[in-house]
Amino acid sequence: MGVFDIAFLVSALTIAAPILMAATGELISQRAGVMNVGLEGVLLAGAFAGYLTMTRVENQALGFLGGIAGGLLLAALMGLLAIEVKVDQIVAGIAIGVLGLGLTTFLDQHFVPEPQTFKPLPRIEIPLLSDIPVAGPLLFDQDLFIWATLAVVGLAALVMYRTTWGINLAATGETPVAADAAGVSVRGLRWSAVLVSGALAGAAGAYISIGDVGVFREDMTGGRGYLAIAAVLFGAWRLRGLLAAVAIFAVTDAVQLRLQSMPAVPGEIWTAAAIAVLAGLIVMRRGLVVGGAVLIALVALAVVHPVVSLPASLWLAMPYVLALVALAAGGASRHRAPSALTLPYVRSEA
Amino acid sequence: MRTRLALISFATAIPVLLAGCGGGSDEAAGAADDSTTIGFLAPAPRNDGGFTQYALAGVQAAVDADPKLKLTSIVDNAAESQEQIEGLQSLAANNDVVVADGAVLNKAVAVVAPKYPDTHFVLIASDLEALAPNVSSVTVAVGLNAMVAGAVASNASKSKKIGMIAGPEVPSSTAWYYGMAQGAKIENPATSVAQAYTNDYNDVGKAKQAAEAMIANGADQILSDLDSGSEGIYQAADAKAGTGVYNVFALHCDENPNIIGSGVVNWSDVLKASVTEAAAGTLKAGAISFGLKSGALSFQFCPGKGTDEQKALAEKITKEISDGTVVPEKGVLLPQPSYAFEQR
Amino acid sequence: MKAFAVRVLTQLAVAAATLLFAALLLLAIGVSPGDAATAFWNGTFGSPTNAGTTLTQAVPLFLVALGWIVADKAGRMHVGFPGQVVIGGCAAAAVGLQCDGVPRVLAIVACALAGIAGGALWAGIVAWLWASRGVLEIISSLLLNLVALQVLAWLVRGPLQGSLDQQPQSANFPASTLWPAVESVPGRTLSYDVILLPLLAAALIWLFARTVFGFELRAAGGNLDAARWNGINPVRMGVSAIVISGGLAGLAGAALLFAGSAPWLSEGFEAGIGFNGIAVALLARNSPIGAIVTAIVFASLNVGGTSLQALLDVPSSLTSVLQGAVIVLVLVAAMLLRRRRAARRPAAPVTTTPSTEKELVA
Amino acid sequence: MAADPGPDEALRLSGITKRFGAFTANDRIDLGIAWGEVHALLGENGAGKTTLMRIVTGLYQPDEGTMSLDGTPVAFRRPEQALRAGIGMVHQHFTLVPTLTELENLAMAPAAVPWRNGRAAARRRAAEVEASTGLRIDPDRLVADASVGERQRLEIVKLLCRGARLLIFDEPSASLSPGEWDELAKLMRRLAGEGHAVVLISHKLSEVFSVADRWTVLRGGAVAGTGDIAGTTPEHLVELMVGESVAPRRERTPASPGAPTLVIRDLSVDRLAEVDLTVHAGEIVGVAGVAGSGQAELVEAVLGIRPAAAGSVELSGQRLERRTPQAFYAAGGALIPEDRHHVAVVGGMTLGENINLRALRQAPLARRGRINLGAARLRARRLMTEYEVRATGENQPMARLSGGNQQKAVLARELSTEPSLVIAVQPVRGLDVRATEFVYRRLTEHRNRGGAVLLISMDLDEVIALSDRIAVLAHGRVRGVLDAAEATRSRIGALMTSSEVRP
Repeated sequence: MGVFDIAFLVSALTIAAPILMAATGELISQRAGVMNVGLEGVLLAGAFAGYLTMTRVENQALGFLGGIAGGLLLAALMGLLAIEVKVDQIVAGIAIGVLGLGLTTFLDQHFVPEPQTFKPLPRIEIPLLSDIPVAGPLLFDQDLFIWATLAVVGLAALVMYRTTWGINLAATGETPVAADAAGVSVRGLRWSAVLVSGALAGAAGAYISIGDVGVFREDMTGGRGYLAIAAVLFGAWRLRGLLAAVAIFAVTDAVQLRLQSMPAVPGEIWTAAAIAVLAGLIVMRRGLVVGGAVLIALVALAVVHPVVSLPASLWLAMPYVLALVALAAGGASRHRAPSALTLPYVRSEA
Repeated sequence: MRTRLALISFATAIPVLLAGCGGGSDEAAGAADDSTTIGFLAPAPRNDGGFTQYALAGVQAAVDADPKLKLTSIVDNAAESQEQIEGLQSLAANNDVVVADGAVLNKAVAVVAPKYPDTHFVLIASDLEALAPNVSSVTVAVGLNAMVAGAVASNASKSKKIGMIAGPEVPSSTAWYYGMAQGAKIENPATSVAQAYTNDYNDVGKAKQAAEAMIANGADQILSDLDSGSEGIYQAADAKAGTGVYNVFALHCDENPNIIGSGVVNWSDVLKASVTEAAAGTLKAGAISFGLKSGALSFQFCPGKGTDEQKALAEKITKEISDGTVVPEKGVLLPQPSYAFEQR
Repeated sequence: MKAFAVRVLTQLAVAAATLLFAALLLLAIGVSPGDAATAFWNGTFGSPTNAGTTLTQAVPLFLVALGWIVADKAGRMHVGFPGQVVIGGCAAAAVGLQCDGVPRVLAIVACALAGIAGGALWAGIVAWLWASRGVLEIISSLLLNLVALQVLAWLVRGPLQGSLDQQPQSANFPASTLWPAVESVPGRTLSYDVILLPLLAAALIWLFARTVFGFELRAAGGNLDAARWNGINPVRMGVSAIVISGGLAGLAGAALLFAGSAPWLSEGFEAGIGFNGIAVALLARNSPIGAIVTAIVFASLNVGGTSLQALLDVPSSLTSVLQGAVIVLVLVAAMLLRRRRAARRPAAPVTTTPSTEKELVA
Repeated sequence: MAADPGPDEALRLSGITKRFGAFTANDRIDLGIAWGEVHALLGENGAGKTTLMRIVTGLYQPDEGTMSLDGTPVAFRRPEQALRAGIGMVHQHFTLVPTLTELENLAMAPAAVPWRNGRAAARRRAAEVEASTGLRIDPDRLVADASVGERQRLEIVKLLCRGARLLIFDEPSASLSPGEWDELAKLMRRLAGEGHAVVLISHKLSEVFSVADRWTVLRGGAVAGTGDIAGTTPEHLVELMVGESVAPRRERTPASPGAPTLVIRDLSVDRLAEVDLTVHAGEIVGVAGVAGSGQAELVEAVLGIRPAAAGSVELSGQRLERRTPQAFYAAGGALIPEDRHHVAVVGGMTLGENINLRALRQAPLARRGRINLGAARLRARRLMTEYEVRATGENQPMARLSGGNQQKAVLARELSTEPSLVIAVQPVRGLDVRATEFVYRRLTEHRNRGGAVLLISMDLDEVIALSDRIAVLAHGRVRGVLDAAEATRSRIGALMTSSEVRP
């Protein structure tokens, strides 16, 4: 099967899970009107707090709880700055990012001078089901966090789109005056959204450290927080868009890792890209000229199948370039930020 | 406007206040007795479980061995050139010997060293740029070790596909790849060698995914030119029976049962020797490369690992490289300076 | 008079809190706060050499801050400064490396212009996506930052690779391209580009207050629809603002490379000034004059942090904790002061418009 | 002083005082409102109506005085408490979330736990409200897609669903067409008939007299008078509001139309179809029609904001080929737009900059891209005096000015350039009596000086009172053009509802 085999899909899923978990939290927070650009710092806080807990009690459940607590702590600081003191959210976010990196590194050197390694989360093989070809290993031989991520996303969808709380949340980020007039506490809702995002980012961070690999290294989140924010924005503040964005990032990342260890770009990559562009054109029905030209070029490449290898940085840039192309092709109407995003709410103006 | 002024005055107040609180403290460099002080600067974190940590351990060993040596300051995480220059300058102004741990520091050392002629700089890199009477660049020819590792891995591979995973794509990493490729070719011309870069010596997750990808592509022997990132490769190997893992710099046999061996570099000895000589003023300016002959490099198997055939193969190739029968190809050795080069 | 006293007291309280926090952290790792303060002062302003370094490092931060101010006045909130700094620096480096033997003035101008052009071009993508495809500038600029980093990674390994030992670095720039420095400062650490601080601040103030272009820019930023209904083309204004801000960031990239003491291109030369520049502008409340001071404070935090490490073995992580804490505390102080002022003002008939709300956060 | 509303008293305010610093917004106000009545609260802008209503709805706490509801003393510290007690307010700026559906706006509720879905309950309550009041909403439509009238209806339904018994309407007609107002008036009467209490805040005396039972006038933060509608006259109320008797509107001088200034031929834009319209120098042409008949399209097409599908526009003899706002203003056009906040003023800039928004960008105030600040300041000050804009200075931020003063500043900007054509859309929306009178006077003066005015309004009285000729717009077409002499409410109304095209 070459590039696109089961291991590839599993790998994409593993890359996607923590980003998706953190991005879902950020989405909830942004829908309430609070943008935390320091998500990277919150992830790190979760990663370190989880690891620190593990070095003390060596229990993965407690480790994850510790991670969640760490995420909550930094998120609470963000909430304090954004909701109570009402400072500029972007600067506050930058500060949170700097603090997250500095604090975790400092505390790591201070409290855990000798790096320790733990067993990562075990994969849970569901008997019989995991023997199904393709779907088996993909779906029924994963660690618990993958399942938890799916559950959280499903739950988030239910809560955001099927409950009164979800309505209140959307109103708080869009027209806080209206929420306030309806007796909904803008402050309370923003706090809970920020804390939820902190808890989810904390859990995602804990997965990056103790869940996936069982160690902690400074700055080990490697920009996943920024990817999560990009996914929220790219996904047009909708859960569906978010899933699509994370899928793009994870799949291209997995492809990129795979291709690096191949001598040349295999033909199926061009075929797959052509199919993706075709699908995009059919869904969006826009950008036909440019899209068509790209499509023809890709088909030609798939047929000719030249022996080329591209520099690693080009592959590393691929997810973002693809996201940009998708945005440009998608056009204006598809994304609109919550009107009150990053705006503090001051009641007397109502 | 008023708030703005207030803010400005407040902001300016910080450094003033900070300065005001000080005073009455003696200078750090005031301990000017007959001891030799050492400063250490690295672009990576000091506990990276690899390159930096080993070098630091080497410096510490030198300090422990000689009571007159003192390690005063460590500046780590100096990722940016400007910061590196400032760090080197601060260290050079207050120390007799400055260890610059990493090839990316070459240009920064070239800028700073001429300004501090009384300080001796030990640059851990095979350097061509920082030529100055007070700079010695010290390195090891890891590519030679890689040739042995490549031959062993090729022999151990059932699929005849082996691979190397490194952090950023820099000469010291590509040397491992080229060495492995040459060594594998000697053992079996059919063996192919793959390379992958995670761009980060310490990103465990990325390393794990890269290794998983490599294994999925058929590779069953993987060399990890990573620091703490190696953990990810162990885990990928755990998931696929029969995958052999090779480390660099040191033996990590107890970290994972899949580890076959390591291209060991005796950093401690290299650093200890360099620092001690530098402190004594006997370290020559120019470039010094430690090779297989000096004992600084060796391929070592983990206890109970490696077949007799592989062990014999390793010995044979080590000998052939040392006596010049096998000539390293392009990329295996780091570029050599045309001046004051010493092979140990 | 009483209000003034309160303000001073608030400032002192925040400064004291920052110092207390710093002192506690330092004590926790066994470093005397007094020594630290001395080391910090010596490393930043204690000698002409170090003061020169600090001031020179403030310039790129300040340029990025100005870029933010221009874009923000036009109502365009993009965060693409890291990418524009990187691409501007790459373009300047590409030109600079070819300038061996070119007369000094010409070479310097060429490099600066290349930096501006590079940054403006990269920002131009953001502007184009916004103007013709309706892509929010904050999204596209965020993604382009990540792309720019990979472009840099590729350049220093490929076309611009020029380090003799194959490191991902360019060759050193020819001496003729380096920006002149004040000779009387030992170590020539004070680059003449510090005159950009007052010069550009004044130019920007003049632009906004005294020119039709600046006026139209502010109008488009204040209320896009009102500007359009009054014959101002807000798209043109938005595009111009984004491109100008990109040009300023690109110039910052060139300044990082040609005015500092590290005259070569390497990965990570951007060193976070793209985002820190935004923080500088926001803490200075979008005032160009305020940005000068804030940029110097930020630069001193960086430079002082390195000297704390080198002299007292304070870990780098601690200095970034201190940086974060300073930002947080200054933010809180600014907000408290503003709120006091708002509380003292008698309530005027308030009409809520989106622009007043924006004013509050800006 | 306050008339006793009797045993059915709903809300009683006694001695309510509210100060902001040295400024007293409400000064010992006594007011009683009864169940089953429509109570009109009148006063000029700044008379203290808004502050008083904010106290009643719990946004502000009074410095002195007490409130009682149904005879029990109450004190609201938060809006939620007032709402729970049954007091709800329909704001001028609706408190709806445009990105949600109407049903979701109803379902929004405090203290919701993340596992409860209030949509079904909201649907049920909406059905109950519909059954009792006949108010119908479209539950699954996005609020963004609803018209202004529909949004207002939703706002009322929302309050009723939450159990509001005392409803306060803050200038509800400001955004409504006459037809929609008539419906709202009927609804207010019906609500009162069912025992609710209704408070109507309004500037328009015709509305007050058509719907209210009792009235209270505020002036300068204090109660100037209160009583039954039956026992008063509009003149008396105006006197109480303004504090002096306002000179009756001057007699209209007959128009002396000159050459055609604005000639619109065959203009088709979106739902606007084949509009022919000519405005001559020295006349005011009114465009009457219910909201959404194509007025916005007409203005935006002439200005060049909205591209037209077909047709031509000629201004001062120049044919506007590529229509842009720049070309419109260059040809001598001026515009007083309907939506001040969004398209006329830049709230974050100063008053002076707003007055000079266009003049500042060309000679004589600017030469070669540079602005002459001194001259700009002088011009702004001169116009502030001339147009009676009350502010602390030309550097006061526009957003801090009252609505009336903002409109005067816009008027100053648009009329000071001596344009050949002024397009005025709902120019007195939200203004008090005195400011309204000022705007009418200025427009009439402009006409008398030989300028052309295109007055677009949904207020029939306004159109009839000011216009020399009246074009009736319905469903995107001009249904007829009447002379002022032959224009009556009924004739215009007939044209508005007609479906055939008349020449």
